[in-house]
Amino acid sequence: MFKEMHDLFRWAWLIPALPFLSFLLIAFVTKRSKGLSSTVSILAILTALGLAVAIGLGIIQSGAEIVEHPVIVSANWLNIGGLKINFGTIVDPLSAMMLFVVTLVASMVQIYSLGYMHGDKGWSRYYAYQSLFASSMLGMVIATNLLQLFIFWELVGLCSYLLIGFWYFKVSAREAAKKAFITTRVGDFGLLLGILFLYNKFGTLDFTALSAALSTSLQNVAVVGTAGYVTVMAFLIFMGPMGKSGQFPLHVWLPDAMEGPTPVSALIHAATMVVAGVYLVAKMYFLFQASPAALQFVAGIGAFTALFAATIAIAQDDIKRILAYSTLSQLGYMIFALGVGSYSGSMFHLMTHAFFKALMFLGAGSVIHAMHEKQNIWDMGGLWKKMPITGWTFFIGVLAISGIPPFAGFWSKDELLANALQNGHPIVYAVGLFTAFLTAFYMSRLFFVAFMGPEKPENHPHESPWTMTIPLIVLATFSTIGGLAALPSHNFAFFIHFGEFEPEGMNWGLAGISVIAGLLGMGLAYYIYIKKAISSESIVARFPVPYKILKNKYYIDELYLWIIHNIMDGLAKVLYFFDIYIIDGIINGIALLTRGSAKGLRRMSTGQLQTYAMVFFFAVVVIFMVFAFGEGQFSSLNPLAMLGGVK
Amino acid sequence: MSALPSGGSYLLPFILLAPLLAMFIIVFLPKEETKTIKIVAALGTFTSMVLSLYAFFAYNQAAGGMQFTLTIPWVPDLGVNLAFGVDGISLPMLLLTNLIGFSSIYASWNMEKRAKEFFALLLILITGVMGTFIARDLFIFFLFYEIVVIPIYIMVIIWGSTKRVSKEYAGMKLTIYLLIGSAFLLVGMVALYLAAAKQGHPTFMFDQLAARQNLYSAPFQKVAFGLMLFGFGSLISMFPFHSWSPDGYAGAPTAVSMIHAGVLKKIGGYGLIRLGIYVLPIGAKYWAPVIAVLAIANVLYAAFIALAQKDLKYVIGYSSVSHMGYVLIAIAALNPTAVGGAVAMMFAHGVMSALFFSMIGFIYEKTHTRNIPDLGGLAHQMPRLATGFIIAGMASLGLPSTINFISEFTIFMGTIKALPVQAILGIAGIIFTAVYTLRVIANVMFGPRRSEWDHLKDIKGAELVPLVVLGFVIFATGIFPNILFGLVNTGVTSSGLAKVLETVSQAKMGGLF
Amino acid sequence: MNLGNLSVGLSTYLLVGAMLFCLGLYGVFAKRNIIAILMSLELMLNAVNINFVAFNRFLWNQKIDIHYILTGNVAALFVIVVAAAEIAVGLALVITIYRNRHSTNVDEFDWLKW
Amino acid sequence: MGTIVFFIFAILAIAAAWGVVTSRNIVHSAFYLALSFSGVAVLYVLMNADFLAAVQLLVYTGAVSIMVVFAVMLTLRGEVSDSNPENRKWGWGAFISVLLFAVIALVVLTNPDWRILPSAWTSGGSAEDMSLLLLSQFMIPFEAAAVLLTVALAGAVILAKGVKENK
Repeated sequence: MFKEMHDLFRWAWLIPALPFLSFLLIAFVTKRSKGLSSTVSILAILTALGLAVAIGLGIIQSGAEIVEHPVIVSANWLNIGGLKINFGTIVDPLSAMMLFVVTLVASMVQIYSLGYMHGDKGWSRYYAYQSLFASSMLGMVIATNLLQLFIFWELVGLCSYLLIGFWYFKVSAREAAKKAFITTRVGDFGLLLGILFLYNKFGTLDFTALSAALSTSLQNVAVVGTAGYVTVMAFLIFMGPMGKSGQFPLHVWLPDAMEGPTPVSALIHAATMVVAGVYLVAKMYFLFQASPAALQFVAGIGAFTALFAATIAIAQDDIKRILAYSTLSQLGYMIFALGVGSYSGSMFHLMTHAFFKALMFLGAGSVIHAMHEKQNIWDMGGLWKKMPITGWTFFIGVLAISGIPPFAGFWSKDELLANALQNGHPIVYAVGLFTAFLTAFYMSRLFFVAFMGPEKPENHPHESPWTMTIPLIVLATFSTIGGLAALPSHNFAFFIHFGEFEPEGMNWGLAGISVIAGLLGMGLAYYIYIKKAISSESIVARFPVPYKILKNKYYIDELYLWIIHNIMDGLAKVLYFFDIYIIDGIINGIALLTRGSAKGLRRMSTGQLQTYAMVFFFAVVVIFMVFAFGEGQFSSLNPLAMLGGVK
Repeated sequence: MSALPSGGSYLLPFILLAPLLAMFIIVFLPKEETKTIKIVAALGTFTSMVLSLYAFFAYNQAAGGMQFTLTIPWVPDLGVNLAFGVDGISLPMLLLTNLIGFSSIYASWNMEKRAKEFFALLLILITGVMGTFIARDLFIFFLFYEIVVIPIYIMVIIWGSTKRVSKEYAGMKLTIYLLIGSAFLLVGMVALYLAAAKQGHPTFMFDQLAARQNLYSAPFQKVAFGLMLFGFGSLISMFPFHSWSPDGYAGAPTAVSMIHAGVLKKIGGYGLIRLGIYVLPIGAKYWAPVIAVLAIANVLYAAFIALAQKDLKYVIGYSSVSHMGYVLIAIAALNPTAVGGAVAMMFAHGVMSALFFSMIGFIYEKTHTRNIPDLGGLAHQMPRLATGFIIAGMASLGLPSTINFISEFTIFMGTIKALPVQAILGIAGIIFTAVYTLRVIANVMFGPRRSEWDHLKDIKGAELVPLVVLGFVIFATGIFPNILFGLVNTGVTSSGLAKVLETVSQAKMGGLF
Repeated sequence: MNLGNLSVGLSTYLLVGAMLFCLGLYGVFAKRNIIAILMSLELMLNAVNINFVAFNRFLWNQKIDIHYILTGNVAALFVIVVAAAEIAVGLALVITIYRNRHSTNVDEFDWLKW
Repeated sequence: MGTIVFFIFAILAIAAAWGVVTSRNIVHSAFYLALSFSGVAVLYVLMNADFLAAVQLLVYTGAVSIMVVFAVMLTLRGEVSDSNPENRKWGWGAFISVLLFAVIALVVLTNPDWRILPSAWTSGGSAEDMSLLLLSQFMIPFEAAAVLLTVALAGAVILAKGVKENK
């Protein structure tokens, strides 16, 4: 059984290759024909989805064997001066799960875009980028070594840059794209350093080999300082995820990234690319595991980001920005889950979050489409009746993210919160629980205001075309049932776990608490925004300062801008000044000196040939005398000797 | 082909002479026939490019060492030989020269002002640069290097453009820097020659000079390497000697900027490896800490200054200074990985900067300005040009799938062992590179449509050649790096360089710091 | 003519040559008239010729062979030839300069100064 | 006998050369020059270079001196008695010349080893020997000298005649 599956798994490279092929086709062949471009792209991603499903089924059938023995195929890619890097594919439950999630969301988003991007001038370009993104993301997922992962990691960053700036004529989009790239680049700096240090220490970048090398080196007590080294490397590696997955303080780019087309936000900035950081931490978990300090740090950053982003989300008015901060907050969940040792919980949440957050972004896109590019939730209202499919699916998303059973978010969030408490991190648990309450509150606020609020007469919303609603329905289905993967005996955690597998039952008591927190949040929102029992304006009026801080996202963007504009650009100007006035000044000074001394020496050229001849002969005599008397020996006056002849 | 019965391959002389032949044909063409002149120039460089591609793939990597060699005694009494040959280090450089040479002809396709003289000089320039890379004899190396200086000066003065500094100033600065550098080089070269002639027949051959290392005392090596460091360092725009680079590029016409930034600068790095590390390893070891510090200054200082620039060419000029810092730090690391990375980086940066300069050349040609605030939204009118510009930008900031990433990565990999602190600072440079590159892309290409540029036509036909050729090379070698690295690897390992580096690393001697 | 057994040695001839040469040199340095300078030049050439011939005459040569023994004389002959050419061209130049400047005074010629 | 002849003519040549450079009359200078040339010719004879002596007389005393005199006549302006003055820097010139002479004399007089022939050879120096040498060993320089003379002649003619502006 496993043998036949094995053959199937060897074909995993096709999954990223197909979208890449489609990218090339669109870029060089079909770019003039809009219909062909989208067809090619969607066909490629659907085929990839089919393959991913086949691999997923194969994994489920292989059972425990594949967990122990991932299928790795690799070939030499780079070889220089003792540095050997392979490229390959790894198929194990984790990568298979990611393959499935990415291909599913990507194909849904591409189908959805048929409707959403209708009539856009850059249609072919859009689909080319989409294909390139899918290809890079999938390539990253099945990477066998850190460098390969890093390469695709950067490529998804490029796609993100291109897609955020897709409407390049919008200044805001242009700036957001730039910001996204540069901010993640700061994280990548650390990641790259971490990779280099790892290679330097262990001589390999292969995940499996690295893990083995690390454990041997840790067991070897004689090697002093490994633990400290490991901590440093874990911190450096974690900088990458901080950038990519928008963890504080590198989170600033993600909300701005909403300037891209909404399907792009759904795919890249909610479901797939931003979880790459989480995925990386999971992949490198053996490293983090070896360093309690690093794990503590990861948990702390994750928990802080979760809470921090959730508080900002409460005060935002733009539908996409609320979702963006919600994404940040949920990423924080995943990160702190890894920090507290809930490996499978984090991965589980990654999957369910991909479903429901993509769903909600696409729902938001549908709303924005209907509202003719209005994004402020206070401009909306009464959409529930006009857009039933969007409304229902969005509602499912809200329930899922709020952790209401039996929707997907409940299972995953519960698992990781329970693990946090069980593994002895009560503070993280408390923060997570409170954030769950906040999440339920701001999501319900969004839903109640936009869908349930009073209708606005100036709007004429209408349900979106079927190309947009079908993906919504598909994703809503997965958001509903996706959590059930936690139930069977060979459940999610059986396949995806770290270390020894210990089956654990649901802790219904803790689950009840988090459900209550979610329901409380929804109830509060209901009271404020539907019942109007407490007016939201009065709250704002009572707490103007906190509201202003939240509204302005704790002024972090302003702080960064100030640093960039004053310190970095200021330093640049100072150095430029130094360059053109000091360094060039010295150069020009030397030139001037030369010119000046030449002016002086010029007097010596009288133009009188006789003077020249006199100087010439005088020099001859002097040189002659130097030769003759220089060494103080009269006998060296022998002319033959002087001319270099025999003595 | 590699072993003709007469005991030498004529492939390299053919590669060298093809542009020269084209130059002679151009000399005899009437000057009104600009179209014919351009076609002849393109044909000449095309022949060279195809032949060097052939050499690139026909090179026997298993055998390694110098191949396609040809040695003709020239001045036997002085030990000067017309000796040609390529190995894994010089062959990529030769190919690079030809790729850029070919593209530069097309990048100046719209040149109408004194086209005949322009293309004749350009071909001389290309020939000269090529000659430095295929020479196996120090004297010939130096000879070709001096040949290069003359056309550059004339071309900057006649076809250059005056912006922050006048083109006369730029040309003068460029030339004087190159000549001062070469003067120091000459002193070092003669000293080396005399030291090597103490035993056996006097020689200028690189391998002979390297083989006679036991003749060079440690103090001599230190002084000689210092001289060469000054000479080659000012050529590769090492930190305090870099200021010719931005001004020179800004003043020079597109083709000269391309060749200068693309390959001419690389002679500095090539020389430091071929002559510095190879022949004077102890000197290299002694100076390495200094080089490393200056290299970091290059990377960060120039990257910061690039942030403050308003002129497109200045941005790229400073960026190239910054990137050369990586080559220098790799040389300072003195290990095979880093040196291989340095060679690859020179190749990668050459292709990238040539593409950048050709795109900027088209922008300037069409809009008559290079001032970044005056430009904007050009992606609307010129999507293809924007594509080329973005490709170059992405290569510049070291995006994976471009050869630049792999080179940078290899360099970092090699340096982090030897010089961790400098390497970390150098890697920090990638952030600032990203900042200025993306700023330029955003401000020039993106943003709202500007009606004053509506009349511009996108690049088409012959103008596309640089984009296609150089873009293809960037991605082909970036996705399949072994095409390039296999060769570089042979150059570093089989040529004995690796062995030299190993001995150097074991040598117990303190550096300057 | 055979004046074979002479007691005048090489040094004497060289001193005569040196004296002529230095007189010529003084003439080149000190005279204003360009023709006088040319004449002084001829004196110097003569001094050189004396040296050539004297060395040829007195110095021991390894190969006692007519072809080598007379090399100095041949050199002197060539000097005379070149001197003749020089004086011809030189005087022609003088005349040309005189025609243009109406002067043979080198103090007035400072065209080398630019 | 030879010694006496030598000193007479050596002193004559040097004295005449002194006259050349000190005379303030350019015409006198020219005549002194011819005298000096003749003195040198005798020295050649003393050194067994008969043929050279003949050439010296013919070319220098005969041709060159006459040409110089012609040139003097063509360019003479003003008072002939003050036609050949010294310039202001003549003192410096004298100093350098004397210095040079001192140095050379020092070398010549102090040099212990000139490798002089044990016994001076007597034959050779005739026109026949010279011609043999010129037409075998030094054939190419000889021809080159011939070309040089021709070119110099043509050049002198062109220079002296002056190039007409072709208008």
